[in-house]
Order: sequence, then structure tokens, then C-alpha cells
Amino acid sequence: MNKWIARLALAPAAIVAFGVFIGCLAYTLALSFTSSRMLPRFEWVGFEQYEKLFASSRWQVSVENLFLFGTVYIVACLLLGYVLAVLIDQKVRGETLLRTIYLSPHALSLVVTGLVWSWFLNPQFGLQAFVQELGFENFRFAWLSDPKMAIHAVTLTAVWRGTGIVMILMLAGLRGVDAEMIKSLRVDGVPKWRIYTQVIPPILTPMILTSLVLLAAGVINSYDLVVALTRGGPGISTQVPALFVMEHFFARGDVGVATAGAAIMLLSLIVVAGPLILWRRIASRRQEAAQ
Amino acid sequence: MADLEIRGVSVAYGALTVLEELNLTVPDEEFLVLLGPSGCGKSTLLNAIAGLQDISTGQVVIGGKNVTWAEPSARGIAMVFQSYALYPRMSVYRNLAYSLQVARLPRAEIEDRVHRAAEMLQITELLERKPAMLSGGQRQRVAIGRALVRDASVFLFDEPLSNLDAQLRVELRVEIKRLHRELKRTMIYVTHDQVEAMTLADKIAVLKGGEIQQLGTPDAIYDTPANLFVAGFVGAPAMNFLSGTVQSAGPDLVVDVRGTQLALPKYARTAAPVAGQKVVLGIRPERLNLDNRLVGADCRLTVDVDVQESLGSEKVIWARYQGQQIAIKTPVDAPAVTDGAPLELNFSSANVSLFDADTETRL
Amino acid sequence: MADLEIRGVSVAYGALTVLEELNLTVPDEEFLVLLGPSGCGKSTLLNAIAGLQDISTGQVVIGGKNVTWAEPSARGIAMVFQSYALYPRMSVYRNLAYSLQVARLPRAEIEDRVHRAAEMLQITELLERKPAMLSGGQRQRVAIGRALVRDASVFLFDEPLSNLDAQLRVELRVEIKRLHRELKRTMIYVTHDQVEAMTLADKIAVLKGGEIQQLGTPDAIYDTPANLFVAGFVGAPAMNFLSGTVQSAGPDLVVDVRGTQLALPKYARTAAPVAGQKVVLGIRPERLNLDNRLVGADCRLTVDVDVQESLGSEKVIWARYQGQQIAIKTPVDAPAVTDGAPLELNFSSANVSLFDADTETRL
Amino acid sequence: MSPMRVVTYAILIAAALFFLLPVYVMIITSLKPMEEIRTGAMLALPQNPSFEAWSIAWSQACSGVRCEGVAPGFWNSVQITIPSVIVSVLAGALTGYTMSFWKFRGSNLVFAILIFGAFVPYQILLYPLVRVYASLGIFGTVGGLVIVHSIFGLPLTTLMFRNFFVSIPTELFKAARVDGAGFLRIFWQIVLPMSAPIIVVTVIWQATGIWNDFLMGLVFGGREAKPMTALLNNIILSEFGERRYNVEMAATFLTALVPLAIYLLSGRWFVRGITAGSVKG
Amino acid sequence: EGERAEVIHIWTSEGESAAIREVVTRFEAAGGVWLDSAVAGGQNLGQTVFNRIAAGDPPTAYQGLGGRAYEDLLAEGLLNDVDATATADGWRDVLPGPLVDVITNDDGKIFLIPINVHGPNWIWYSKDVLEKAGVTEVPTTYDETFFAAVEKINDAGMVGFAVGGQSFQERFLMESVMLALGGRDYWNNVWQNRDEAAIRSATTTKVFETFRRLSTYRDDGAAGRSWPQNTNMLITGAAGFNVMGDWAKGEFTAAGQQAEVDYGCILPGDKPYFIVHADVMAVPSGRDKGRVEAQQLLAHVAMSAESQIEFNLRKGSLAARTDVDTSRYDACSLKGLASYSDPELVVPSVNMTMTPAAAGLWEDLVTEFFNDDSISIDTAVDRLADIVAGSD
Ligand SMILES: Nc1ncnc2c1ncn2[C@@H]1O[C@H](COP(=O)(O)OP(=O)(O)OP(=O)(O)O)[C@@H](O)[C@H]1O
Ligand SMILES: Nc1ncnc2c1ncn2[C@@H]1O[C@H](COP(=O)(O)OP(=O)(O)OP(=O)(O)O)[C@@H](O)[C@H]1O
Ligand SMILES: [Mg+2]
Ligand SMILES: [Mg+2]
Repeated sequence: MNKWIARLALAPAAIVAFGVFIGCLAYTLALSFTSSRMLPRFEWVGFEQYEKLFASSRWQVSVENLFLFGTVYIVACLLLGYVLAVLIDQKVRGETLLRTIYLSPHALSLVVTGLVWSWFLNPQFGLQAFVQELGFENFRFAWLSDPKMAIHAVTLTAVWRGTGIVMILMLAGLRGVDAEMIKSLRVDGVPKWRIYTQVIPPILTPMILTSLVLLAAGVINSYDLVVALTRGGPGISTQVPALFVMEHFFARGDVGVATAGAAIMLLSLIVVAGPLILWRRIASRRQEAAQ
Repeated sequence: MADLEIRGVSVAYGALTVLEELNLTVPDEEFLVLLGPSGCGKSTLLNAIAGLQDISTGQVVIGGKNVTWAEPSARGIAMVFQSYALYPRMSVYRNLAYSLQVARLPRAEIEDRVHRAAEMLQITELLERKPAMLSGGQRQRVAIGRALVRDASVFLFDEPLSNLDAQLRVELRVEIKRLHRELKRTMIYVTHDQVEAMTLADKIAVLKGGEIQQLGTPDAIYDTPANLFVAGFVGAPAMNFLSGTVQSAGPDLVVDVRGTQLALPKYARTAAPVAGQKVVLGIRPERLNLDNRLVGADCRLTVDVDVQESLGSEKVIWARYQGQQIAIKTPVDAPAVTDGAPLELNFSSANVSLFDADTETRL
Repeated sequence: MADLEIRGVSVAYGALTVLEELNLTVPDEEFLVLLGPSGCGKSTLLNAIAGLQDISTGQVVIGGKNVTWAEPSARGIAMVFQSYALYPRMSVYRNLAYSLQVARLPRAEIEDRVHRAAEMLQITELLERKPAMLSGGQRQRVAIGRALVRDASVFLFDEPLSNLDAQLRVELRVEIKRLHRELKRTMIYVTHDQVEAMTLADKIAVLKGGEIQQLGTPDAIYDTPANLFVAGFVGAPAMNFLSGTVQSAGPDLVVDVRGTQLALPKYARTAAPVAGQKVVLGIRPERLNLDNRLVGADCRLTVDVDVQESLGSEKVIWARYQGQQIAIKTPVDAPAVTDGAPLELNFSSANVSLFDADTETRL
Repeated sequence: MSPMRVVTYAILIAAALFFLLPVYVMIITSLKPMEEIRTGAMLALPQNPSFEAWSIAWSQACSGVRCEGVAPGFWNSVQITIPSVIVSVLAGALTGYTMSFWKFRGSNLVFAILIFGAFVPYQILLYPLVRVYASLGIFGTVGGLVIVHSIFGLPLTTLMFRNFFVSIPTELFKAARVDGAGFLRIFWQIVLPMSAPIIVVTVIWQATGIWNDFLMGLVFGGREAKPMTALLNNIILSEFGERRYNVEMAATFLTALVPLAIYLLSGRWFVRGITAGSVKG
Repeated sequence: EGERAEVIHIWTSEGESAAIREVVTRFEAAGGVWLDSAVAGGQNLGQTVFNRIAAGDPPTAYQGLGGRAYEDLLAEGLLNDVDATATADGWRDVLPGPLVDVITNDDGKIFLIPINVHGPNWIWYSKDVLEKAGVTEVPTTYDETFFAAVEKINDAGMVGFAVGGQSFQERFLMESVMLALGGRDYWNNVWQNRDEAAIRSATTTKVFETFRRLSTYRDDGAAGRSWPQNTNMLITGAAGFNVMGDWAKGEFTAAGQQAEVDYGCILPGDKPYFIVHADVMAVPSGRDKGRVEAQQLLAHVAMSAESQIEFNLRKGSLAARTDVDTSRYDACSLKGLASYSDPELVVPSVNMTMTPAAAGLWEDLVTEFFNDDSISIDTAVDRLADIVAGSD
């Protein structure tokens, strides 16, 4: 009896999983093999949309940016989040306040985040102007206007927003580390920096993985922020796939290319995440076997 | 290689004072066990010795050197923890070698020391494994090994065996004892397991509420407990207590325990009992005999049998005397008794303990 | 009020078969203890009985009714768990009353039953508290109380005492024994603590690798273990094992244990030993005597003393015989021995166990 | 203080400044009149601070035909957010509960797909979903919107709850079953009351996300009840009209107040919740 | 209870809001009920409308650009027409021909409601700055006079030419250059006739060269600079020229500046050409009752001369119909009107001749070229040819 109720209770999730995440996705991806323009039209054209997609220099830049932005963003968030968590964990005063401050960017919507930062990074009104006014005439901080640096401005902003949550997760992980092990390290004379670089990080693996899921999902969906901050500019230097897909889908009436782009995004996700999941499975199997 | 002295050490967590003005001296090469109930401050004391816990007053002196303000790693100590505290992602070898690597010892020396320790603990074949792939007993050995390689002069153990199951505990207990004999180092060992305490210790310090209740050899602690707490805490089943009154305090001491007059000619007094004084008379379960013939039994008590438990190697009989529960431990081959039937017990007045009912100290 | 029958039950977690075709019958009102090392399938079996674990083949019959597919709550069982499993947000009262409320019993009846159970367990004053405000022993009592109020016909205990400290365990052990006597219910009790098993059980089933090694009374298990595993698993320190060869298998059985010929006239054989057969001779530490005068000792063995441990109430001497470790348990007042000196031991051939070295079963 | 401590605090404070600076810009800009913004430096403190922009943003700024500021959206947001948060958190809790305690064949597959779903840009799923909605007749209703938020929140809420439930001893669950409690009763009476910390965490997470959403609201939601963020976005995203930065910043800040307040008030729980949930990775 | 019209539009700023209110008031006075659904951001609007149409729950009307974005919808029968009202009200007589073509479907019926006409190709300048820098001769197109003036201002320490940093701004600039240097015929040959010879002509090269030259005038803050910020540079005297649609007037007006007094406006070229960039309303089909009636009423009200003039006075743009009372137009609007009314000066916008996808690719090309010196003009021309050829 209960088993049937359990099945029933999982039905919504199953419907969401299979209906929305598999079904709707399959439908959308099917469109990438059709000639759809503004409206879906099931006239099969093979890989034509993909050819168009890969011919687009904007798409190429988008994909490059995704990896550049994604890598730097994830690494920076993890590192910064970890460092802050470690520092906060040193029994500092005002921990609660600091935690809240670090987390607060998360409360702002991405559109707002982009707007504020585009101001802040604006060389004529923002930080650069401010520092120059202080007398440092040669101070340059104009990432937004430099096509080579603009994507890093996006990264900076995203890091600003994403670090807090990573810090919280890491802090939680640190609080779970066996206190006796730390004591043992101290008795063994292991200096702190070694503790925090060699011993602790492997222990935080679950937290790091959780953060990774969170951050990676954010990277894939990095759309609002780029729109609000740079709109993909200067030129096409800060284009990202999500922006490309959205724009083709809703503004340019090019559903075929848009869905082809989405398909490639998912493919790359599977290529990146697949081995990770596999590795996790094997590792957990091995651990089970060992116990 | 070093004796240890604790001089007037106090430790407080915020408003809660856990240790107050504690003094303790452990001579070189002695095996001292700290025994006490949960929360009495055993770990706190150990941490204070190791320098893992700031102390508010007092001094810690190791090998004649005041190390009160020295770093844990500079005190010449090694420590083993209850939760093993192994470094989870490092192999057993690296677990053992890590502190030496950090100290930049030459490679050859590290290998040598690790292998020596591993052999001593019989974990040589495990050196390549990760901690997750070890059984509980093996983990504990690695933890001990980590202390061994450091070649410290004082070893501190914080309930190192309490996470293991009975069989393993017995095994490792013997191993630790052997280590002590071979290494000839000062060892301080925290436990709340009496069997461990009794078997390992040269001296036992019984702690309660941050104060040392008694410091003495295992036999002294077991046979002549300094107060009611020590008497009740050490031994299982616990010492039987009968409340009574001193009838006569002269050369022939007589105590009335709810109607039965017990003469205690062989009792070795520590303090002078007074006639009329309320006392508690204690007698260990294994000192109560069913066997009439026993030599030296000069006291007698009749009780009502409640239940019997056979432990295989011995039997425990639970009985009542005037509403007070009495445990009797007998060999398996002792004469059979009947549940519910009265039972006559003999014991020697040399084996009782007498406590003042108010101050709870030994008389 | 109900007997329990397990017929050919198999349980598998994925590819891992934990129980295979297990059969077990527990008569009404019997107290059965399942004893076995960690991971042998004790909890799994208990869960299968309770209906908390799907079984792949076989049947569970309680009180003559096949309940294999019944809901846990419909099987007339009550269960107590190792980790107490109290509902943390509910008061003690609600913890006790919960199953009755679920079953929609009348309010008055619920109150009545809860108060009766609470009184029986002496937790009446705790009824308003939350579990977090209880000590370990009190929590365990509440957990037992929760089983009590259900008025089940079969009680299942899954290591209910293993989280408690020694003192409390002894106390609650006696209490459970008393409960069994008063309630007269079938009880199945899982533990890996031998003392518990020995003291509580009417019958003990020793499990290993999902198979019952031996089912018998505590004394049978202790004195005539069916195989080497049971012999080694039950008892602490464990039974001493000496490997040897049957010299003569005729009416006067003689075994050679590495040079010493032991005649075993009083050994009660289960199977027929053959001359030349490799055997293992087992003898419990407390059956080895230092005392020459002992009646009935017809065997003799000279060993070298290694270490001695005093447990207060008794002494354990660790010795070696031809490289094999031997434990000897003696009363505290036994004659003193010297470390490193040879020691002569006596024992009765009635108290040894003989096992085939290959099949490891009792001869 | 030891040098290490000094460095620690220095870094922590520097980081705090980094995280606060943009917010600082936002606030001081909202206090300046437009002339000062057009001419002055952005980081400078306002010369004549005034809350005029705030009151304009709150009740006068235009966002379409109506010029009533962001205020009218406040209650709408509340009305959308509360049921959406409740339903999506409950859905995650129920799913996580089922997956943790009532495992059956296939439940792990569902979980895997859900996690995969966290990575799919939801906009590209909207089109077919919208068609399904239309055929079910729930399009354009608050109920439908609540379901959309629950669907897209499900991967994360489920993950969080599942990870948390791992730390609840299964024996508790077994005890309840022996006591005769069924699927839902165990959920309501045993599991949920123990899950306070993780509930708070998911509520924070979902409330922030849903509060800040406006597109889903526009696509799926009712016609008349615009959420506060929709008004905010109309104010700050207008492409072809003149811009009043002070008003935009004030509107921004006013809109962010609710999530900020939630963060401030429940920061303690947030940490605790994740800690509790991460006892076993 | 009158005709209910739910209208999705992006007119959310203060000026735009006042403008659309002029239509709303009249619509409601005529007995309608206006349900306002403003959504800022073209893409947000696209997403909302697209999904609502997909759900079979489209708004009564939604704002769009006059152009080819409606072809698919028309083919699927998802749009109604307003031909009845258009015919009754004689729209065809008061709208310029190119615009009528854009709003007429294949059946010859008018299906879009033109609300206004923007000229996106204006050059604006600050009279004050030009004076300070000593520029006496005001240029009329992107010629040496223009560049001389820009450089003079630069030399005077101000920004000569303020370049916006968003791709649509760059595209408007490019189109302004293209029309100014090539003229109407060239424009139509490229975009309407898709004449490869015109695309590969020297004129195109010249256009790209000029465009690239303009890119060199970018100052530090150019990247990502929104058009209002850009315009503000003129208002505050930080910059001399910029190029933007006539909605920029809203910023000047808000700052209290007057056309041809404080700031000047130029339709560049040998003649003052004018790109027609029309905001329109589309009217989706649907089964709900009263929809068609509401749409017809909206068409009638929005196209009334009164609504048109009042709306556009506030929006800064031109009324779509040419027969309105222009007495209140400011100097720049009058300039625009003069061009808009002259068929020889008017060209359709790229959106009107290219598919949305092709227009998007065009914008991509422009922004890439503008921001990346490594793209040669030849490559750019090739890509332009591909884009034009690829649009159907
Ligand atoms: N970090 C701490 N903050 C506050 N109080 C503490 C802290 N650590 C320990 N205590 C308190 O100090 C007292 C002594 O603790 P300690 O750990 O020394 O006990 P223990 O004798 O080792 O007990 P156990 O046998 O349970 O390990 C206890 O009452 C405990 O609650
Ligand atoms: N849910 C599970 N999935 C897979 N294997 C399991 C699961 N539960 C138990 N096992 C395995 O089944 C075997 C028997 O487990 P069980 O819990 O019955 O042991 P036990 O005898 O109760 O041990 P313990 O004394 O440690 O409680 C063990 O090897 C265990 O690893
Ligand atoms: Mg401790
Ligand atoms: Mg178990």
C-alpha cells in the first residue's frame, strides 16, 4: 500500500523528469533538425542548422567564452570561497555579519547586478575615474571597453555574486571536519598553510562537488548577467551560448539555429559532466567494497 | 625519557571552569591512566598537556622544561585520538610519514622510521591502502603508528580504543602494554573503561568534576578506594553498598547494617570511626562467597536471591538485603542457588571498605 | 502469545546476498538472542521479520499466520532500535502514545497504557520532556516503552544497549530480563555483546555470513561450541586454541599438542576422531588452573608467562605455549606468578573442546 | 594580535568592501539628484542627499501606462512568491523524502535526470511546456505559475532535501513504520518537523529566485498582477526613453529589500541548515 | 463593459508612458478597456509574446517593428488584420507608400497598426561644444568637414564623436553612414533588390572604410555605453557629435534643451535621407470573443490624427500619417517630416526588407567589424553579400 503511495508521490517528479526535462528537451532538440524559423515547423533538414551555427563566428566566440568564463569563474569562486571560509573559520569576530555581507550579492537579481557593475566598471564614471580623481592619473581599469578583457569583467561580476554561496558551503564543510584530526595535525607540527592546502581540500570533496553543480548550472545559464552587463559587447567579445540561443529563439525568429545551439550546449555538458559522474560512481563503489 | 608535571593548571570554557588548580606529577616511564565519567575533564586535561587547549593559570612542565607556552609540536609529545583522526585521502604510508615530511627529515630516515613503526604494529602490508579501506582495529594501529614515528618522549592517548569492539579492544590493549614496555616512554592514557584502566596502568588517577579523586596503583584504587565515588565507579558489577551505623569504634569495630551486626576485626582503618557515625559499608561482588568453607571469612549476611545471570565464565547473582540490591559474582562451578530463596553469604572483614555517609570518604 | 517461524528466508541487497534460505523457529515466550559479528546479517534478519526489509524468497510466520506480505504495523510486533530512534520533536509522552494515536485508540486507553508503561520503566516524571533533554539511559527506556505500549506479541530488539556505557548497560540488561519475565512475550534480541547474550537468552543463535552457526542455550554455546567460529567468538578473553594431532582415537582419546601428549578421557565426543587427524584443542581461560589441588584436573601443560593483567576482580595471565598465545583467568587471590617464568597449568579434559582443523567443526 | 590575525582581518575586511562596494554605489546614487549624477563622480557621496528618488521609485515611476512605482507590485510579488515557495519546497521535500526512504527501482534514475535538468537553460524548455500548459488549460493562472516555479525549482530542492535526509537515521523511519504510520503521516509528523533547517535553506533559495523572477510571471502568470520585479525591470530596462538613474537605483534597492531581509534574518539558519544537510556528503 | 484590449509593449519610460497614455485615454473614451502589459526589453517582449501565442493565449495587440518578422505568423494564420478599419479610415491615402507595403499582407490586407515613425539615422551635435571648439562649419554628412570638426573638438579636450557601445547603436550608425554615402538608390539596390554589383561596389568599400574610421574615435567609456549616457555627453558638453534615433530628443528635452537652440540635428547625406523605422501594433488572432472588435477599435483610435500627433509629440518621433497638424513639431521633427514626406528621400529599414534572422546577422557583422580591426573590408563585404543572399 505504502509503496504505491510512494510511487504516486514520486509521480510528479517523474513527470517533471521525463515530461519536462526529457520530453520537452527532446521536442526542442528535434526542432534543431528542422527548418523552423520563427515558429516550429517539422520539415526535416538534417544538420543544416548546425552548419549555420558553426559557420557563425559569433557562436564560436560564444563557445570559447563559455569555457573561458566558466573555467575562470568556477575556479575563482571555489578558491575565493574557500579562502574566505577558511579565514572566517578562524574564530573571528563578527562572523555572522561578514557571512551576511558576503552572501548579500546573491539577494540581488542578475539584471540589477549587471546594471550596478556596468556602472561601477565604467571607466568614465566608475572606479577608474574615482581613482584617477584621487590623483593616480595613470590608473587604468577599463575592462569593459577592451574586447580582450570584457569577458573577464563578466567573470568578475559573476564571481562577486557567486562567491558567497560557495563560501557558505565550504564553511559548512569545514565545520564538519573532525576536530581531533586538526589537533592531531597540530601535534604533528604541520603548519596551517599545509593543513589548508594539503589535508583539508580532499576532505571537502562533497562540498566542492555541490558547489561545482551550483556554479556549473550558473555558467550554462549565464544569460541575464551578460545581457545586463555588456549585452555581449564590445563587438561580440562577451557573447555566450545562452545569450546566442535566447536571441535567436525570441528576437531573431531563428528557432532552428537556436535549438541547434542548445543541443550543442547540452552535448558539451554531457561531455564535461559525464566522466565526472562516472568517476564518482566508481569511487563510491570502491568505497563500499572496501567497507 | 621525560617526566611530566602539571602545576596548578586551570582551564575554563567561558564561564564554565572545567579544571581548577590541578596538580599532577607523572614520573618518567610511568603509564598513567586518567579514569573518570564522561564530561569530567579528562580530554581537557590531555589537551592542556598537549598545548591544544589554552590554560588560564598554571604550568605544564615536561622533562624539566616549562612548555606552558610552547607549540604542541615543540613539546616532545605524541597523541592518539579516539576517532583515529587519520588523514582520509592519504595512504597509510603518508599518514605515518606526513609529520616527518613536514619536518623535512631525510627520505631514507623517514622510510626507515615508518617501516620500523609499521612492523612493530604489524601493518606493513597495509602501507599502500587508504584509511577507508581499513578495519577499525587497523585504523587504530595506524593512529598509534603515527604517534610512534615521531619518537616523542611523552605519549598521550585519548580513549584510543573506545570505538572498537570487545575482541579488538582486548588485542590492542595488550599491544599497547607491550609497546610501553618496549619503548619505555611516559604515557598518559584517558579512558572511561575500567578494564583498560586496571590492566594498563602503573598508576590510575580517578577524575570527577575536574578534580583528582584518587591517584594510586590499580590495586589500591580497586581495593582501597578513597571515597564512595571511586568505590562505585570502579568495578562491574559495582561494589555493593550497605548503609549502617558504627556500633562500636573501639579496637573491635562493629557496624550495624540494618539489623545485622558485623564485626570487622581485620578492617584496616584510614580514619577513626566514631560510635554512632552513619557509614556506608562496601564490599565487592566477587568478595562475597557462597562457600562456607572459605578461609578467613569472618562476616556473614543473609540475602534473598532475585535473579541469576550466567556470564559463561562466571555467574552473577542479584539479591536483595533490606531493599538494597546486592550483586554476587561467583565462579560457574559454585553451588547452585534458587531464585527467590534466602542465601547465606560469607566474606572477610579484610575486604570491606567503610565510608563516612556524609563526607563519603574512606574511614 | 505467539511463536515465530522463519522459513527459507533469503534477503539480498542488489547483487549481495545477505541471508540465504535461513530457517529459524522461536517458540512462544522464548527469549532468543541473535549473536554475531558486525555485518553478519543480524539487523537484516530482524528487519525482515518486522517487514522493514523485502525478502526475496521464504516466509515469515508469526503466531501461525503468514505475515510475509503484511505491513510492519500489522504483524503484532514491536521493535527497539540501537540508536533509540525517538521522534526528536515529540515529547516523551507523544513518543509513547504515537503508535496508539495512529491506531486511533480511545484517548483514555492511550493515557492508561502510556502511564502503565512509564511506571514500569520509571520514566513517569519524564513524560513532558523532549528526547534531547534525556540522558542516554532514559532515552533507551523511552524506546523500550514505545515498544511496550504496543502490547505486541513479539518484541524485536536491535542492539538496544550498545550505545550506553558499561554501568547503564548492566542496569538495563537486568530490567529487560525482568520485563521478559513479567510480560511473557516472545523476544528476539540482536547484539554482538556476549555478556548480554549470555545473561539474557533462553536460546542463542550465533550468526556468521548470514548462516546460523549454532542454536542453543547459553551454556551449550559457551561450553560445547559447535565449531571453531562459535568457540572463538563467544567469551573474552577468547578460548585458547592449540593445534594438535590425534594420537589415539580409541576409548582413551590422546591428542598431541606440539610435543605434549594430552589424554582426554572425560571428553564427550560429538563425532569420531581418527588417529592422525589434525585437530584444534580449545580450552577456556577460566578453565586453566594454577592450583595443583584442583579436583578433576587430569591434564597438564607447561607454558611461559608473558604479561599479567589485573582486572581488580580477577587476573588474566598471558602466556605462550610453543609460540601460541594462551590466556589464563584466575581469581585475584590465586598464587602469584613471575613474568617470563614457566608455569604449570592443570585442567580437566571434561572442559576442553576438540575441533577438526579442516572443517572447523566440533568432534 | 598576532600578525596572522591582522592579515586575516585585513583580507576579510577587504573582501567585505569588495562585496559591499557596488551596493554602496547603488545606495548613494539613489540619494543624488540627476544633475549630480550627470556631472559628478559616481563614487562620491551625495552633496544634497534626498530620498526623493526613493519615493518616486516607490510610488511614481512609470512602468508602462501606469506610473505608480514599484509599490503595486509588492503585494503581487508576495502573492506569487508565497504559494510558489510553499509548493516548490514541499514538492522538493516530498520528492527527496520519497527518494531517501522509499527507494524503488527507477527512483535513482529520476533523481539523475532531475539533476541533469538543473543544467538545462529553462527558456528553451518553455515553448513545449507552454503548449502542454495550454492544452491542460492552466496557462495564465497563478496556479500554473506556481507549478512552473516548482518544476524548475525541483532539481535543487530535491538535491538539498535528499542530502539532508541522508543524515536522518533510517531507524527513525523504521520505528515509525512499526508504529503503524504510513507514507504521508511519516512525512508530515516525523520527517518534516525534523527538517526545519533545510526547509529554511530551501525557502531562502527559492524565495530569492522566485522573487527575482519576472519573465516566468509574465509568460505564465496572471494578466493583471505584475510582480515587483516586472515593474522594476520596466523601469530600468526601458530602451528608448530617458533614464533616471537615481530612481532606477532606488527601485532596485527597494526591490532587493525583501530578499536581503530574508538573508539577514535567516543567515544563521542558512549556515546551520547546510551544515546539517552535509553531515554525510 | 466595452472592448477589452490587452496590449503588450515596451514603452515604459516616463516620456514613452506619457505618449502611450494619449492613446489609452482615447481608447477608453471610445468605450474600450485597456489592459496594460508593459515589458521592457525587446527580447523579454519577444519571449512573452512568442510563448503566449504558442499557448493560444495571445494578447489583443503587441508592439513590434514594422518589418518582416510577421511572415511566419501570417502563414500560420495567427494574426488578424485591421483592413476593415484601415479601409474605412482611408489609411492608404495618408501613409507613404513604402510603409503601406510593409503593413500589408499577401492578400493585400492591412494587418499592422503603424503608431509612429522613427528616423534612426540622425546625427546630433551640441552647439555649445562646437562653438567652444571653434567649429564654424557644421557638416551635413560623413565627409572631411565632419571629420575635421570631430578632430577639432578632440583637440579641444572634449570627445569629438561619442560612440555608443551597444550593437544596435553601432548598427544604426552603420546604416546612417551607408545611406548618407550611398544614397537612396544604392540603399535600395543593396537591401531591396539585393544587387550583388551594388554590394560589391566601391561605395560599399567606402562605407566600411568610413565606418572603421568612426570606430577610431571611440573614447574610453564607449564600450557598453547606453544611448542615454551617450546623449548625455552632448547635453553636459562632454562630446560634440553622436548618431542616434530621434528618441534621443527625449533626453535633451528632459535636460531642458531645445532643438536647434542648444543642440542641432542632421539627416546626413547629399540629401537628407530618412530611414523609416516604424513602431507598429500587431493583432494576433484568437477565439476569445470581442477580440476582433477591440482590435478594430484600437486600430481606429491609434491611427486617428489626434492620437498620432499627441503620441508622437511626447515620444519625439513622427506621426505615421502625413496629414497631421505639425504646428507643434519642434525644429528637428519638422526636418524629419520634410524628408519623411518626400518619397525620394525615404528608404525602408533593413528589418522591412530582410528576414529577422538576416537582420540579426547584419547586426552581428556590423558590431564585429566595428570592434575588431582584424576583419578586412573584403571579408566584411563577402559576409554582407552572403547575408543578403541568404535572406529569403
Ligand atoms: N569547546 C567547549 N566549549 C564548552 N564546553 C566544553 C568544550 N569542550 C568541553 N566542554 C565541557 O567541558 C567539560 C569537560 O569536557 P572533556 O571533553 O574534557 O570531558 P571528558 O572527560 O573528556 O569526557 P568524555 O569521556 O565524554 O570524553 C564537559 O562538561 C564539556 O561539556
Ligand atoms: N541498504 C544496504 N545496501 C547494501 N548492503 C547492505 C545494506 N544494509 C546492509 N547491507 C550489508 O548487509 C550485510 C548485513 O548487514 P546487517 O546490517 O544485517 O549486519 P548486522 O549483523 O546487523 O551488523 P551490525 O552488528 O554492524 O549492526 C552487511 O555486509 C552490510 O554491509
Ligand atoms: Mg574526552
Ligand atoms: Mg545491525
